[in-house]
Amino acid sequence: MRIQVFAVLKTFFKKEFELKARINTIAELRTHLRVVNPDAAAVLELCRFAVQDEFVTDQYILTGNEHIVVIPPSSGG
Amino acid sequence: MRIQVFAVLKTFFKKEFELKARINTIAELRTHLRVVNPDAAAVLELCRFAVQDEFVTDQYILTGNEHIVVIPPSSGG
Amino acid sequence: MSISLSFHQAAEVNMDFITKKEIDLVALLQKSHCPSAGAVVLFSGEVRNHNIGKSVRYLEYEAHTNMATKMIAEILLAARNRWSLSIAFAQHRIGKVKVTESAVVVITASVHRGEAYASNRYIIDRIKHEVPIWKCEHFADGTKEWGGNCNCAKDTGDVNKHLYEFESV
Amino acid sequence: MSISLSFHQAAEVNMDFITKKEIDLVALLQKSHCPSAGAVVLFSGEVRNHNIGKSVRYLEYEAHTNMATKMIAEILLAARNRWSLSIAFAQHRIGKVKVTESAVVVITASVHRGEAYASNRYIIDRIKHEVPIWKCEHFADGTKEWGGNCNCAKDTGDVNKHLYEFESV
Repeated sequence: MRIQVFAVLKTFFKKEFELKARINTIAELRTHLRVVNPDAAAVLELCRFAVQDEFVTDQYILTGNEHIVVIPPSSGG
Repeated sequence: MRIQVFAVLKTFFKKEFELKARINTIAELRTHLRVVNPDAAAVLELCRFAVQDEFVTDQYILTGNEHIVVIPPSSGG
Repeated sequence: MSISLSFHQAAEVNMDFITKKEIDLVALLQKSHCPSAGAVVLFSGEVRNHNIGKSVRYLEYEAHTNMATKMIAEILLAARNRWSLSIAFAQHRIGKVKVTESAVVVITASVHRGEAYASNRYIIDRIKHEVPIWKCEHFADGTKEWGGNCNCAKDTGDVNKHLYEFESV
Repeated sequence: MSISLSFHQAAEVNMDFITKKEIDLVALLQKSHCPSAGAVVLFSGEVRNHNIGKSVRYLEYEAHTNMATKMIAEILLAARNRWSLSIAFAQHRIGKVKVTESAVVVITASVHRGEAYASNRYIIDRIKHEVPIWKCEHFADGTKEWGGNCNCAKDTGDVNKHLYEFESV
């Protein structure tokens, strides 16, 4: 699966990267990213996730071919 | 005293006129104007009065030399 | 009549609170950016082509210019103090105003947006209820009618006591 | 990415909800007069020279442009339907934005003023809380900091549940 991150997350991860690990749900992905980079734990808790540009819940099931966007809390305006 | 009226009151009175009658308070002036032109009674009830461009109450005492403005309900905006 | 208000740069452009000229929304907006303000709200009250089911040709506004100018200055100052505004400005047009033209503009600027919205609403509500300005509607059928929009006295029993929308939001 | 919205004449001018260019407040305002609308409200969110006690040099905004564009379109449509608006438009800038420049504009127009204010507030609040747009503050001391303004999840326990200011006014 392809992971794309934005804003403050670029401090902790590459802007876009491929993930080969076996990850079955968004909840597992959130945990995986936290384990990979514990410094990002706090912000990851507040992130929303989108698959194919649509928001998904923690229960969303991943097949491994998705383009997943990790979205930190909005701070526009 | 000199009386100046605005807006809808111009339908009932001259825009500006001199009043010679003995009138001691704003309350009396309101009554006087209503008697002179009963058609204006309803709107006169809702009017504010100003002497020398400052709002005054019904109890305000007139000497006879004032410039009095009769102000219908606002409808700006 | 002009009053110098240092808290709006429009002071140098056109500071008549009551004007016979077309309101220059663009010039006023262009002057309303301030390094310390994060929020600017502009309200424009414009002439609609209809009212209470009748087709409107144009409106005609009349004001007691001297009193209206003093009162608008007081209202702007009250708003500025209450919400610590960077900018507080209002201008009302008199004479004939055509459909889609602006009859009144209010501009506020503040650090955060809540204050800019709230103060803007406060200023326009007080202008509409208190300031001696009147509207005469000229309808398409040739009739005309003077407005008496402020009906607060019917509820408050006092022509000097008003019920403001800004208090209910 | 552009979306045609027939309810704003700006459709023909510049309809990008997310733009790298300077926001043209004047052009947008000039297009926002409508014969059936009596009230126009324009909100401009501008870059301040200070934040939480620090001097700000400029801001840098980033967006997920595709998602942000779709979400702003949805928010405008929701506002338009809820308040029967004549005009509902918003534009957010990305990239470097200097002090006093506009980072976001919202324009609403309706028959009466209450709806224009309320819907304007609704649109900006939803954009700030929900739409994937982020701000990085660049301070005068050379440091920078990514904003995370939406803290609602701390109170709601759900990153998709927000507490909106427009609901509390």
